Amino acid sequence: MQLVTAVIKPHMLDPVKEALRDVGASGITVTQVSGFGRQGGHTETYRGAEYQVDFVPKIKVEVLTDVGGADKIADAISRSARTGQIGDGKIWVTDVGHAVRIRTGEMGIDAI
Amino acid sequence: MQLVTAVIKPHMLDPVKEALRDVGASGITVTQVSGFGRQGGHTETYRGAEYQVDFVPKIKVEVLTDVGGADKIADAISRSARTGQIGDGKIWVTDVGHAVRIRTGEMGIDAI
Amino acid sequence: MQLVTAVIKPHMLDPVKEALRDVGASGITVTQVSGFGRQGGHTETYRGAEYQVDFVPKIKVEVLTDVGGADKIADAISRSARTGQIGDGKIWVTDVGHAVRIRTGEMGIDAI
Amino acid sequence: MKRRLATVAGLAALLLVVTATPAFAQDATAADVQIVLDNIWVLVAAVLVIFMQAGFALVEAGLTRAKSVSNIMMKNLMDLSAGVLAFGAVGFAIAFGAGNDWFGTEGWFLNTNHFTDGYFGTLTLPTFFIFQVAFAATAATIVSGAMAERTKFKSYFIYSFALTALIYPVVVHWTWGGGWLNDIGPGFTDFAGSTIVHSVGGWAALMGALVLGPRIGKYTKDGKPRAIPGHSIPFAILGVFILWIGWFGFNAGSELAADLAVGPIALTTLLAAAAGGVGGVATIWLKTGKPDAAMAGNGVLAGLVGITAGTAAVGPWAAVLIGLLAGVIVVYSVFFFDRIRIDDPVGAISVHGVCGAWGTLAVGLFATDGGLFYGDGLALLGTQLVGVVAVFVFVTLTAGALFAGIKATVGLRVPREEELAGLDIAEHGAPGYAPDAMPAGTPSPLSAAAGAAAVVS
Amino acid sequence: MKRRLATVAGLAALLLVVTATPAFAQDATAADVQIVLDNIWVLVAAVLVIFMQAGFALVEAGLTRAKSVSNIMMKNLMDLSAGVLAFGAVGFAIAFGAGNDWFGTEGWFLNTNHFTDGYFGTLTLPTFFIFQVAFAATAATIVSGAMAERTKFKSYFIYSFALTALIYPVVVHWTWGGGWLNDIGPGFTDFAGSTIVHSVGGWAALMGALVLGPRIGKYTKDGKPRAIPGHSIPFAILGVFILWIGWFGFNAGSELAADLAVGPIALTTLLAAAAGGVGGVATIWLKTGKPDAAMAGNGVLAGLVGITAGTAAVGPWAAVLIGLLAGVIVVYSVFFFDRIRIDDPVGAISVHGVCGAWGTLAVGLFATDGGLFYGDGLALLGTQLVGVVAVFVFVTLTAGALFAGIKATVGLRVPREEELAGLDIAEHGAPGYAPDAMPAGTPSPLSAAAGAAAVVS
Amino acid sequence: MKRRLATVAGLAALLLVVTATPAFAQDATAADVQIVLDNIWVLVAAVLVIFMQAGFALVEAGLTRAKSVSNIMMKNLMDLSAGVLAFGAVGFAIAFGAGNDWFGTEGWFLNTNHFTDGYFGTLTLPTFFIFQVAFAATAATIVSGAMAERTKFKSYFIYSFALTALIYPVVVHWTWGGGWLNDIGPGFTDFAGSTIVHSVGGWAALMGALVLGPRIGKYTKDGKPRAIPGHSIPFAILGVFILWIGWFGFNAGSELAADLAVGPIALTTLLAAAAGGVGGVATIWLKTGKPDAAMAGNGVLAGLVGITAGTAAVGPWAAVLIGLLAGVIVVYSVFFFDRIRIDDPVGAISVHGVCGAWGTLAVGLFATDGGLFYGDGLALLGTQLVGVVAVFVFVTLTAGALFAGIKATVGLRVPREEELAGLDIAEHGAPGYAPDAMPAGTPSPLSAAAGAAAVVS
Ligand SMILES: Nc1ncnc2c1ncn2[C@@H]1O[C@H](COP(=O)(O)OP(=O)(O)O)[C@@H](O)[C@H]1O
Ligand SMILES: Nc1ncnc2c1ncn2[C@@H]1O[C@H](COP(=O)(O)OP(=O)(O)O)[C@@H](O)[C@H]1O
Ligand SMILES: Nc1ncnc2c1ncn2[C@@H]1O[C@H](COP(=O)(O)OP(=O)(O)O)[C@@H](O)[C@H]1O
Repeated sequence: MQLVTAVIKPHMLDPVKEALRDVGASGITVTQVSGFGRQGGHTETYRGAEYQVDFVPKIKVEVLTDVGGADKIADAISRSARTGQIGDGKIWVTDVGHAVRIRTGEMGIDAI
Repeated sequence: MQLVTAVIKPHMLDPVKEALRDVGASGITVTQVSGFGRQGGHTETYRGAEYQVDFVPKIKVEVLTDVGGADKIADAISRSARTGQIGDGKIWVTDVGHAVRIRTGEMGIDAI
Repeated sequence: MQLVTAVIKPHMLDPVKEALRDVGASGITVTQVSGFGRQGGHTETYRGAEYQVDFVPKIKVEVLTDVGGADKIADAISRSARTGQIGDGKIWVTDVGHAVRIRTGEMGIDAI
Repeated sequence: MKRRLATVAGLAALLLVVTATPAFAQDATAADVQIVLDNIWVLVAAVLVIFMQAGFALVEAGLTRAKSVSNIMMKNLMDLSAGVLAFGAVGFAIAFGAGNDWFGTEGWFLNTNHFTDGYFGTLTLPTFFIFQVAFAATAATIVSGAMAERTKFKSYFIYSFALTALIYPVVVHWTWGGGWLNDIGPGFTDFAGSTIVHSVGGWAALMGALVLGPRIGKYTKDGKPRAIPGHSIPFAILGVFILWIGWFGFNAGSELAADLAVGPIALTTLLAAAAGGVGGVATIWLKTGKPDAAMAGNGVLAGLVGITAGTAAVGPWAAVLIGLLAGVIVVYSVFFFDRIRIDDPVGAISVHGVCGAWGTLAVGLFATDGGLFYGDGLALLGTQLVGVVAVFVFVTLTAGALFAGIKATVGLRVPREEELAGLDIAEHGAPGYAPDAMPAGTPSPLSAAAGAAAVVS
Repeated sequence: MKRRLATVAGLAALLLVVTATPAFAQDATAADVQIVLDNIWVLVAAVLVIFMQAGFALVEAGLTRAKSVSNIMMKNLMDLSAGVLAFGAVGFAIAFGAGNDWFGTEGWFLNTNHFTDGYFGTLTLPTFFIFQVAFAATAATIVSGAMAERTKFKSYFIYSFALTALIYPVVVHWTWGGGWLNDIGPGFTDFAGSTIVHSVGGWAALMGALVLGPRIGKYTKDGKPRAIPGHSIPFAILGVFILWIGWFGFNAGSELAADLAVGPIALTTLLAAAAGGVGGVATIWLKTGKPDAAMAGNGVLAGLVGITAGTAAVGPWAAVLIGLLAGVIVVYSVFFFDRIRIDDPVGAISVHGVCGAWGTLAVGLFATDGGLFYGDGLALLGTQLVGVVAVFVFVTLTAGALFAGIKATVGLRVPREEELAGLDIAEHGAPGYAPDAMPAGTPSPLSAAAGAAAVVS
Repeated sequence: MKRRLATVAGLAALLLVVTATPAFAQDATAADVQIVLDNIWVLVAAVLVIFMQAGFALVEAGLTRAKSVSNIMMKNLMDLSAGVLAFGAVGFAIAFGAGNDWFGTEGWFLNTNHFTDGYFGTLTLPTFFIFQVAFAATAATIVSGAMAERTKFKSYFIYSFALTALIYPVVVHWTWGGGWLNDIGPGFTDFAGSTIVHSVGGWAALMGALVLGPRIGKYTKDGKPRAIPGHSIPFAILGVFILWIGWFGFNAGSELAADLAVGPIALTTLLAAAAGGVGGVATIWLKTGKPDAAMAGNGVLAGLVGITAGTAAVGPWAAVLIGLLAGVIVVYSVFFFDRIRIDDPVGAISVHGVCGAWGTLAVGLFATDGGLFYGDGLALLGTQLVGVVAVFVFVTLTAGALFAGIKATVGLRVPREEELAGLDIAEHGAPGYAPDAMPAGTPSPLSAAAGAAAVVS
């Protein structure tokens, strides 16, 4: 099995969710994160003092899939999360040794 | 070493924590996440308009362990997080190349 | 490629960010997490009743890098996040199969 | 433009005739002005008392969890709304209409043929009603906090209607309405309602919490109470401030006239509140080592409830003592109810029920005219005790029956799933703190941030 | 010390002379005291009305998203600040100065040579101005909610200045200022401003929302409205409570004197608010199965707006009916504007515009003197209709032109990126809910927790 | 029921005798009614001033971090509670009791043998005390904001007691109490306390912030100030609204009587606040390009503090100017103190200390009777300067000694770890914003969401 992880722009979560549903992903786990990268942060001012906010809000999406499915999923995310502007984010894939569905105790590919 | 990751129901965190303590896990890292899966979301209404909330609050639990320990830990989580109802969540295990304890710089299994 | 993950004390995020910039990391993804470990929690009292808060706020830092870079990055984090007191946190490294930059579709090392 | 203002004035004069109140012309006498002043002052006081509804809502919201915050706010808004109608239609007549020693039987729907001019001294029916309905709403809303986080909204609505229309008015008739408690000994003395308003609310809260049972998770398997911290101390303390200032209307307005007695009443109110705050914080500080914010707030409120009965009957020193002791009592009372497994998230039973009783009895001790400590014996104290007990018995029985009845019919408690998830979504449709919707219109996944609001099962 | 208090008294006496008001000595007559009482009461009422600004701010903040919360609060604070200056300099003269049937032309800058003693009956110029400026600020601030989350701060500032200085005062001159609407039929009757204040605000809000267009994400591609839940129901309901008590000042203070008519006015106000709350919640409950908190709040406000015109002209039963129907109307009106793609996040158009019109017409139905249902025919109702329509036409034209003008020059709407990220950072420099800064001084990365505040693109 | 109301009236009459105030019967004279009106009005004003405590609490809470929010609320609640007792027991006698030119030496514990009828003109002792104690609490609470997020609760308690019981009363005795500042030149003029209340608080805040040192992270290693944004702008602006309306009680109530001078006082108060808001926002907007919400709020408060001294002595134009300049001054003053490394999270020193001084001096410029710009020379301005300087010297010395003494004994500042983690848990036991407890009773792990509350080390 494999785990596809993506860091995307918050307002692209909706299209990504749709795209994943379309390619048959059975589930998603989503986390609010903050990103630092080429996109850069911005400056805020409070009571006349400036300060730099380096981090930009992002959403992390994780999808567990069987080995064959990872490419399809990465591809679906890549297409649906793209705005073409800096800060669209990254996708990466890692190997997963084994998986369990807690409710039933099912293992491996059946767990997903 | 291995990393055991589990996505569980928020109110099962307490029993999972106890179970992990019992099997000797030295530490846990916990993240608030939102899940999308079989469990489905729910409909809310605000000022008369309905809207769909697809995501369900979940807790992600991560435990770093030596290779031998992963099964025991996955098993402990699986047992303690189970309610038997849809949405109990998943557990997956990934390999970890190396680990460091920041305080001391200890490496590998000593770091955990 | 590899993914370096670190769990650090919240107020060490600033120095870690600087250290990572210094060693040329192109980006970081940061998550608010809660940790349970040797450091232990603390007791709170509310309206005269005591209760135990087991979890301590932590920050998780993730950096995607090419294989060669992981050590350098782990080292930079380790040095910059260290206060020498219990609870400084952990660093671990996992292998990443492939990576994509969403904006361009670039793959592998170019994606980072 | 003067012409038009004249028109307006003419219209107003006309209206005066229409509403059958004496018109004041250039030759108004001092007595006329005094009557207007009485009415204006009591109206201003009534506005302060109505503002207390916001204070109650905030205290209750602050000391409970975010996932049911809409529910608390709604209960407070709707028991005022429904309460005004219920008390106007029925409750006011039972309380103040002519009848027997036990309840009024005339004057339904604010009937002006019954409540004729002069019935309320210098106050007009509208003035008197507005002031009194604010008190009725206070009695009702006290219960909301004790039953927080687990009661069906519909069922609360029914309870609140019944208390405002029936239970509270009966107690009022016994006392301010001229009923039997005035005939016991030197006459039961509860100037602004430590017992009549606050204990009624407090004892109803007791029965509500008892019939409902504790919130899921409030007790460990071995029965030990657990803390369930409130989600917003700033809301709670803001609520305390609002209640404090509202209480000047509550107590000083209960003079039902603008005269120089209003000042001393306001003074005892202020002193007791301050002493209650100091007493509450000192007690919890000594017991646990921490000056708990929620308990400090409870202390202030306990002091205010405590002085309410005797505010016009005791001197400044007594006010400080009554408040201080109320602050001490409320802490021990909260511990007591926690231990006997009555889960009262905001301390309403202790603040309003217990300290209301204390304040009423304290009149028997400290009243400059009739108090035990002023050498006037036990007559007044005994009378006060009779009143406290009578109201306790009446309210626990009737409110107990009411809650049991609701439980047996429409049900009182939400399903377990709903309670775990919080009442806001299931009862009212949406979370009290919605995460910012994403640009596309879907709310962000972070429901959790403001307190985990979705249905967990 | 007595000596010094005497000094102070002397100074005060001196001041009295300076400000050219009659001094009251030991031998003050009852009429003198009545004059003082009139002024004190109207000032207290004015304070209550000014407090309503906080209520509006909270309702609007609560029903919109966290990422623009500073902006809402600032708009409410600054339209009061700028409004006081604008209305004092220009608006007050247009409204109340001598002139023609359409607008005043004298009395700029609160000119005491124009507004001489007695001009406002027993009220002094300061008293009358403070009361009136609070009304002007109310009219202005109503718009803020309907235009929330997408309007440039600078542009709102310009609008608010223009409304307070020019548009609102003209409508006031037509009516309270003695203008043409007093000469139609039996005379247009709008005691405290259902139309004059609330509909002016509501119709301006309509034009603002129309010219602006809906928020990004409010409508699906196929035009169906989506819910964008507000970020804090407790803020919204606290705001409703504050508005409710403020309204006692609004309506009862509009008597412009302390007399016994104040009580009946307060009573109709209270009853209509309560009935509005019940009507609103019942309607939404029946329609969707959920007693929505925001709609309950809108219901209370609708009842209050509805009774404002007839508060001194109708009886208690009519007040209940007017409020109840306002509560029903507001729900359907909100649905209506949602459907026709006018995005009003807080329901300002429905509450103030529509229910203001309803309340004004209701006078023609229920006025005990002149109302259709009291057998007095259609004359008053017709007059009310003329007033409602005239104000609608005038405000939509002038406010429409104003917003179109602003749009064409400085622009009305923030850029898309800014709207997505929320207005607080781009317009005001910092988020309304800043995450706790880390010890090192850098704010924590969790900007997202309190509502995703950074620039997304 | 009439029978019973009679009973109540009898009781009240009795009480009137007991409290030794003249009873008003049917034959009350106009002078009697005026006396009652004086007392009622000043009591209502006092309630408004006490409400300001909620305003201060909210402004301070909003402009600081979530992790110490309970602490701020508690400080504000407890300095009122303790302050009432301290001022009643000791402070009031020092301030208003007979004595010498420097302080009072009689009338401890509100001794009615000393403060006999007529001592305070037409006001009764309770009325006068309640009004004055609200001022004392204001002076005390100003300091809370400047010392926020790093002061031990216990130590704040001690300070607050000392200021209310000793330091503030001495300054009051010098002025309102009849002391030496009345004998300088034409007499020091500070109608409602720009210097006497606000500067006393502001200069004490200065010494507190100085002795404490800045918050961890407020300055970079090279000494540059960093912004530490407040956690809730809506709280802060709500606080400003509450303070604004409370100030009508503060200034207009300081007339200490109900007369026609109250209107002009309220008018200058309103105008200065509005102008202060506009001045503050314009200044920060021009300087940084952003209309900062917190600074707008500070501007309004600066305008209010500025007008407080001259509210009864200057005309409307002067009020606008004084407010506008206060709005400008406060921005530059905040920058100044930031630069000289005095960390005042809420701007209390600038708003109350600096603008209090400005307002007091402005009387010397703008007073219609005695002001430099009215051709009356420098005598009054000089006197005002003497007062400003005298109070500055006295307060900085005594408050400085007080804080140094506390620091040397019980300690003033919390340990570094506690400050990093926030004061709420370590000082008060629990976070101000607790995450919703999980069903099992354990709070959720997300302490972080509302601002990282656990002990980091
Ligand atoms: N090396 C990296 N490791 C982990 N996360 C990264 C890395 N580089 C970028 N990211 C994440 O991806 C987000 C977008 O990256 P950024 O460089 O801003 O733009 P782009 O994706 O267009 O190259 C960042 O905000 C960060 O969350
Ligand atoms: N393929 C997946 N990838 C990542 N997370 C998943 C996946 N499937 C499920 N999850 C996570 O597990 C949670 C529970 O899954 P769900 O399908 O609802 O029930 P069950 O675990 O009983 O099968 C989801 O809310 C989601 O967080
Ligand atoms: N076995 C583990 N698995 C996952 N996370 C861990 C593990 N042990 C520790 N952590 C994380 O690291 C943090 C610090 O660990 P702790 O044992 O308290 O101190 P130290 O890092 O000094 O050994 C914990 O709060 C937790 O978030």
